[in-house]
Amino acid sequence: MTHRFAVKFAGESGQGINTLGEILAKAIKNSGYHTFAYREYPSIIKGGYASYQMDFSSEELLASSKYSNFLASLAPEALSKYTTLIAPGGVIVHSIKDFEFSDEQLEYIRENKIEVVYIDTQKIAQESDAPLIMANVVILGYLWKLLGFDIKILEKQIRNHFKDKKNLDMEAEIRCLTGGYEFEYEIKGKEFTAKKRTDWSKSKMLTANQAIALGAISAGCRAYYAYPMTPSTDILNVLGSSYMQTGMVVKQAESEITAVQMVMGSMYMGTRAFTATSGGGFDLMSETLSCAGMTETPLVIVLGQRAGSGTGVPTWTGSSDLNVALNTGHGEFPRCVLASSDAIDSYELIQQAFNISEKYQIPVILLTEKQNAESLFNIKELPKPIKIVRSLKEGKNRYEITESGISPRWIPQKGKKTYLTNSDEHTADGISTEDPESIVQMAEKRMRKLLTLKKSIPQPKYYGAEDAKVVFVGMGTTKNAVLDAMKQTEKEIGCLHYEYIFPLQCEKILELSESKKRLVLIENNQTGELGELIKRECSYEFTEKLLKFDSRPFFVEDILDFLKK
Amino acid sequence: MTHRFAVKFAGESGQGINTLGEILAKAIKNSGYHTFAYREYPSIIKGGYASYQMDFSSEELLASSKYSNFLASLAPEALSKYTTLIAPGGVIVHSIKDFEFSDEQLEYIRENKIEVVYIDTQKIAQESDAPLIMANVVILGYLWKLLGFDIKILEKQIRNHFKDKKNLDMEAEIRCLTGGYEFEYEIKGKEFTAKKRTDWSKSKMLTANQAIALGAISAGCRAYYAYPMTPSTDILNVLGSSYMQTGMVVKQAESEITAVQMVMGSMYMGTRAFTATSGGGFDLMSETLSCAGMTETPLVIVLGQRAGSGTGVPTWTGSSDLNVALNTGHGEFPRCVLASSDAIDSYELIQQAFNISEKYQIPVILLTEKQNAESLFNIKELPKPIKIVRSLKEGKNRYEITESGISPRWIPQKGKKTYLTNSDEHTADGISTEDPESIVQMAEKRMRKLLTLKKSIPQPKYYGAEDAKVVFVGMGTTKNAVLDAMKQTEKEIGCLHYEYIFPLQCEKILELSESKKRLVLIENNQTGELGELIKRECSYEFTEKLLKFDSRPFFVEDILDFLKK
Amino acid sequence: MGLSIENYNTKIKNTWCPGCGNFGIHIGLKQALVDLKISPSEVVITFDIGCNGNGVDDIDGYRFKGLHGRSIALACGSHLANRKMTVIADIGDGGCLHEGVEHLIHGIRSNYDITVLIHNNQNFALTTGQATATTKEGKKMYALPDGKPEGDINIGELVLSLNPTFFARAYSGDPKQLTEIVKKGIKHKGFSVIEIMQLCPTYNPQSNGQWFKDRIKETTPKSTISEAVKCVKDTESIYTGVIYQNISRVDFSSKLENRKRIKTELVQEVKQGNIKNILSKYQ
Amino acid sequence: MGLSIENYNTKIKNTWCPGCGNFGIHIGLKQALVDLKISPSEVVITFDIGCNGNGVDDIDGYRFKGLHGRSIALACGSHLANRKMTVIADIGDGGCLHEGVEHLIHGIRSNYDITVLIHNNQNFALTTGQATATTKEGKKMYALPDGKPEGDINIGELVLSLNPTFFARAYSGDPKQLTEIVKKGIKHKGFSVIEIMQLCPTYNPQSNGQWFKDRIKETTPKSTISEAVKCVKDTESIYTGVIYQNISRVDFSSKLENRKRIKTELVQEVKQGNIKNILSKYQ
Ligand SMILES: Cc1ncc(C[n+]2csc(CCOP(=O)(O)OP(=O)(O)O)c2C)c(N)n1
Ligand SMILES: Cc1ncc(C[n+]2csc(CCOP(=O)(O)OP(=O)(O)O)c2C)c(N)n1
Ligand code: SF4
Ligand code: SF4
Ligand SMILES: [Mg+2]
Ligand SMILES: [Mg+2]
Repeated sequence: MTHRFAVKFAGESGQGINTLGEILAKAIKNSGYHTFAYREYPSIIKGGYASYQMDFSSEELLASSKYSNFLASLAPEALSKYTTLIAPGGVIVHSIKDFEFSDEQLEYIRENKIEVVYIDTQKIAQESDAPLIMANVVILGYLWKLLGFDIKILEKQIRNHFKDKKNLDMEAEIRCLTGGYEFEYEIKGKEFTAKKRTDWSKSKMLTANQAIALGAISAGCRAYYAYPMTPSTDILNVLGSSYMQTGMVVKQAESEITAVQMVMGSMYMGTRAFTATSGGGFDLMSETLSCAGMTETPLVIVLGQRAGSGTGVPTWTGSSDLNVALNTGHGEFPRCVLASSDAIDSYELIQQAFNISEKYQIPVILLTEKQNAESLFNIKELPKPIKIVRSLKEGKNRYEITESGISPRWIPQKGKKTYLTNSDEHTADGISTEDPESIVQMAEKRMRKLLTLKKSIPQPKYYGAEDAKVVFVGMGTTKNAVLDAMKQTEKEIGCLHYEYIFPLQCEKILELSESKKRLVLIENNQTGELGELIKRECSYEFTEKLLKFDSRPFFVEDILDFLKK
Repeated sequence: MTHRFAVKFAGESGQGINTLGEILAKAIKNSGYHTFAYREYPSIIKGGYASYQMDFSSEELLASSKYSNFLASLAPEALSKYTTLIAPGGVIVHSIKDFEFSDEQLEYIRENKIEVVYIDTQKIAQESDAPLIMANVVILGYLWKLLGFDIKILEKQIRNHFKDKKNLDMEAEIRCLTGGYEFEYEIKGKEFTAKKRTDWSKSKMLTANQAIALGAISAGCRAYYAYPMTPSTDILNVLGSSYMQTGMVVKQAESEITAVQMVMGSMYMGTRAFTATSGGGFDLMSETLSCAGMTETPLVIVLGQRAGSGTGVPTWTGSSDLNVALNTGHGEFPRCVLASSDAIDSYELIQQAFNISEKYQIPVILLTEKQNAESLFNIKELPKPIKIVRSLKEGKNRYEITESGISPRWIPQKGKKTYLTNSDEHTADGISTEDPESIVQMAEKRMRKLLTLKKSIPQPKYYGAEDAKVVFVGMGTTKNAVLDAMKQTEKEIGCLHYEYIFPLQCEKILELSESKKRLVLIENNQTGELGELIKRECSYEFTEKLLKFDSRPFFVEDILDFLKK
Repeated sequence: MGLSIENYNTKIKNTWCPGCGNFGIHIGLKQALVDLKISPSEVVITFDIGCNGNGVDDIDGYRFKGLHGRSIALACGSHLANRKMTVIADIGDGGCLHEGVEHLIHGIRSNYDITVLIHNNQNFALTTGQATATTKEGKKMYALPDGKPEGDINIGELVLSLNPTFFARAYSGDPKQLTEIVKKGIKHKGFSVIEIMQLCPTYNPQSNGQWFKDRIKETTPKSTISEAVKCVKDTESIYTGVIYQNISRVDFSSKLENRKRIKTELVQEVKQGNIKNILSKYQ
Repeated sequence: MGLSIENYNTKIKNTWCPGCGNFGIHIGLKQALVDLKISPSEVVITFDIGCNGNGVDDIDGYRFKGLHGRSIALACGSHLANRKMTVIADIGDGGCLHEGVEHLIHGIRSNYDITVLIHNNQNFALTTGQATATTKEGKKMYALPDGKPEGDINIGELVLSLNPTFFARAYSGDPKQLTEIVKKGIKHKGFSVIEIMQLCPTYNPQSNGQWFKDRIKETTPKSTISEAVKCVKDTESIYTGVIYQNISRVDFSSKLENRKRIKTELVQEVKQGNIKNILSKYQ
């Protein structure tokens, strides 16, 4: 069983939890351990409770454990919230003067033999004659000491991170770090001494949002139009801040409707463009999705799911927008739905989305979730970029009726044949029609694209032992907790993981359903939306479902506990 | 077998086909025959081809026959379009000077022994010293003669229809009518002599749009907010032009988003309000639908479906927006979907929609189609209004967790307890929450409303012989063609008709599926969306499907032809 | 009655950053309602999504936190249902000028009798500081390393171009003046637009207290729209106070012929309507 | 090249009512393109949904008939993808001021180099004559037996309140003048808004040829926005011609620092991008 360790760095929104958390994660990675880092934060700018938890090990890790070994907290609310989520034998380090644990928390600490260390970070900052606002770095130093890691690695990471920050007294920061590292409260035996990965410091840590932005650049995408909305906002940031190197047009639009219309306009003209949003913004894009379906104009939308309907739980995770991705946009037209789970498939699937969207001239929706959009995945390398396939072709009629359903598409260009792209139903030449036969012919032609597309859709990937008795079936980030759980249990478990959600391939599911294996649907929503799709497409109905919809992701323990039942 | 007859009055948009067609339909009704009238018109203001077809009989009629017995045409394009849709032994009457039929049309006329009568309506108008623009009424008079009906009935209808029209020379109109009636070209033996219904002139003829507007008034609805969109625009007209009698606030909003937000605001405050739109407008309302779901605010939306995605075929029919009605709006929340088929159930279901929406505090979507929204149904009387049930109740917490899932809802009022209605996930007091247990508790509470609602949802209605071998299963206007077909065939056919679509009742379907009967799914769309819902909810999969998606409704012949196969 | 600010305070911990202008806006708003002797159960406040919307925990009354950009439309529907309630639409500069600008424009055109408070902190704050139409052109913001490449929208100019009946400017740093302005807005029988220059130390530190103090000048209502336009176009100083008011135009619901003789509100009229005479048309 | 109006005519039967102003608008537009020696394959026209949108069958070029209210947003995305093409957004008064007013407003703010033709026939014509914001207040229209109960929007005032770089008014009854105005709009390097007073004999018979003839007066460009505002606010006469132009402000894409040294268009740049140096940030 893999030895894994989890450190949670917590405090209030506005205390630099995000920045210091990222630094800590990368420093742990650079210390030779595969690291996964998961953020929790409130839907406010200052206050509430926020945290960054690093799970690390010699082996690959893709999910968080529910209970962390160390908890370092800069603020009272975070400390009380997370105390009862510490593993037995864990350590609490906090910097809150005369903090009082509740009875229930004290009881938990006692029962689980948790050590509590109070560290007056402000005093140490003063002693290291550094400004008080740098006090939070002190606790990082002490944590590093507990872990028994090389302080130079963390120091290097801090210097690297703030190297472009003007008017920052770097040496004062380092003095605080060392102050914490040398804090005299010795706790032995908590070091993490698993085998280090060789030259793992060259490995990368990036979120699905960042991987999608990079994948779009690899796919030759030249424009990004978006309206900010958690959890997809950071894609605007990555593409905006790198716009000088890429030359991309990065435009914050005045609404989601404007953003997706500008994407459709740019794709219609023959460049590559996309947008990203969350559930509420995607609802506003649905009419345009239907228009792209009817006009067979390529369209790529990233739907970063978050918990709940309405405004919901804006900064927490969930995967309850599959039905919307599959069905939104009035009328019947072909679409493709993909779902990524980590950084690697996010990087690849956005490129596939562009190729599919241009080849089949259909809207493609790539589903992500707050859980992968905003978590740091540790990867050795990004895979090689996927060959750009544009499938541009001149022809007689832009909407020629063909067997494959794909009509010739050439981009508007001086000297080329003009054509009419028409959101009214139309004949091969694009002219509006009300003639029944033409309407049926064109509707059937468009739908044939789904059959053609399905031929090139890969089967879901099977992970785990062939002879596994229990096979979890899911999409998105659920695979990550299952794969991590495989390394923490003797039990033989398998995971059938869908990246290509629609059109849906059924062979593997039906094969497994005939075997004696226990198939368990695993979804981060309340109604088992993927299960409904599988029932519809493959006539297989799950008898066992592991559904979680409390706005938290699946933790490794959730899988292990389920297996125990 | 019922003896039915069909007269099609056709011409160009802008030639008064709609007005004269309605007059003709009501005059036929007043002549003692049950009449169904169906409009076809182009998505332009002038030109193209338009028609109004009246099917009438001594028995009840709810659908059109594909082939009309008479065709009267004022314009060339309509004449050529509809010539090959005339029943054998039919009559063409037209007023197009030296019109030339194509060879194919001439061949059809010859083969089917169709009489062609050219009538110089302008000459007759001049002879009756009436202005040329009244020429179109001449053809009505001649048609009436062919039918052998009492001219006084048609005259009365014309006088009644234009009684409030200022500066109209009524006597000139009547002289044109009589001129046509006395047109010397005698055709005997085409009269319609079926048994007349006694005092049928008191019966009503109204569209589903009009019935919905009346039903809303009966349901105590006090505000209507809408953005014009075919085929629902006429609801704005009915409520706007009767606003003095009803005292309703009727407001044309600047967009569908504004319209549905104003409905949610008015329902939140405790009055009754609704909006109506078509597919594209409904897409724009989806984010608000999700907000109403999360905040448990009553909401009623009429979705007047039309053919196609995008702008589609705007003035033609289809029923391909069920998936959107069931799934639009991100996240998971309970909703109710109803679908009306004619004037009676439209009048009733809008009242049910208000009661369900207020009782269960959920969004309710009432689906109509261009086919019932804009066709004239002949009914003896509107049923008695349904008792208004508001389910208002004071309580401690507006979002109290209850077994039934229904929390107390009292309307904002001076002196009453204030409360917070919050589109963020919230606890019983409405305050935003990020706490996992509260999130699960509230999500489960909301969904329990579906179970409670399902208990009061009626089973689908079964029409036709108990021992029918073939049973059509459908929703919306498909029932009308099946019921009419029952009267035209010896074969025993049944129809299982759903008005309450979601939550879906399965008992009857499962019962029928166990019987030896051939179950045939009948839908006016391409992918059999109701069939997919039945598969999902009842685990029953149709092997036979009659799907029509050419933007035309099911004609009686479509059912009869299917039965012959 | 003994109404006081206390009646409007809630027990919920506030979540704004220290020094945020939203504190001042709520103090001013609560005082206005207290001065007008309006109790919480007579007030309906619709909230947008943003830091302004997180104010929903901070003030009592019937509150509806709806969707981003839609609080004005939600308020209009609420108002028409029950004109006895004081209806206030609270919205950020992002929600008001970007996502939901159509509602501001047509709200002015229809002249519904509600009060709109625009928290103009010159950025999308809650989504961590993106530029809005009121962010100065050229200013470096989120994902704009070389500054905002587009022009700005002057809220006053936009509003005044639509023949409004009430436009005022207030400042979150001057709750007293804000109270007086909000009182006039509420008493105004029509669509009252109040642009509130709001401090946002986190994402708009440049426009701090001093910055505003140097620029804010109180002014008096202008008699014509063109004078009011001159006043709002001034780039040196920021004029606050009621800048334009037209009391000659009647509010929307008073213009409805069919409501003129009806004394009740829509919320009191949900009874089975008579369709007999309308039905006769369909014979 | 020998470009002529013929090159822009199509074989498709036109569907407008006899006497509709759309005929004049298309004649003027085609002539403008011919005069500028722009061939159909160099033109992209986005159409809205309405009678104006049904013009898609009447003129050649790369045409995209999209959704109601969205032709401006569609045109902006098309323009940025290939600035070598002449991009025109065609839209009705309903689509432009109601469903899609946000696109007009932010198009002006961003100053994209496209030309917007607003067919102002003062009603929603294709849905059979409902009132729009440009229908006179009080006028009886569809479902408004006692007249429109709301105020109007003066397109000129709204546009001029947003610091536009080009606003002109034309008249469908004067295709010659329309041609000259459209040519100036297309040559203008920025967001050119052209409001075209359009005859609609079917639903707006009152504003017929004579009505316009009595009111239309040609004018010359004003040097300041406030003068231009005075000109458009005039209720007696309808001033036509280029009313305001500002050539000092650069169009959106020319302001983009990262595009200044790039000669190609986005449509020519779809090649695998280099992420090596960006990726280093994630180590
Ligand atoms: C449809 C939709 N799009 C985007 C968002 C994300 N969002 C939440 S708050 C916010 C910005 C708010 O800015 P502003 O309206 O100025 O309010 P402030 O935070 O500055 O008070 C955005 C874009 C959303 N909630 N809904
Ligand atoms: C989302 C949506 N809402 C409503 C409609 C219905 N619709 C079609 S044309 C039209 C009015 C067009 O008026 P305008 O934009 O002024 O153009 P005109 O017909 O006057 O040329 C409307 C409301 C639609 N097609 N899409
Ligand atoms: S980010 Fe700005 S607006 Fe938001 S709470 Fe902080 S100071 Fe106030
Ligand atoms: S209704 Fe008006 S705008 Fe439409 S085609 Fe006829 S005249 Fe032209
Ligand atoms: Mg803001
Ligand atoms: Mg118009």
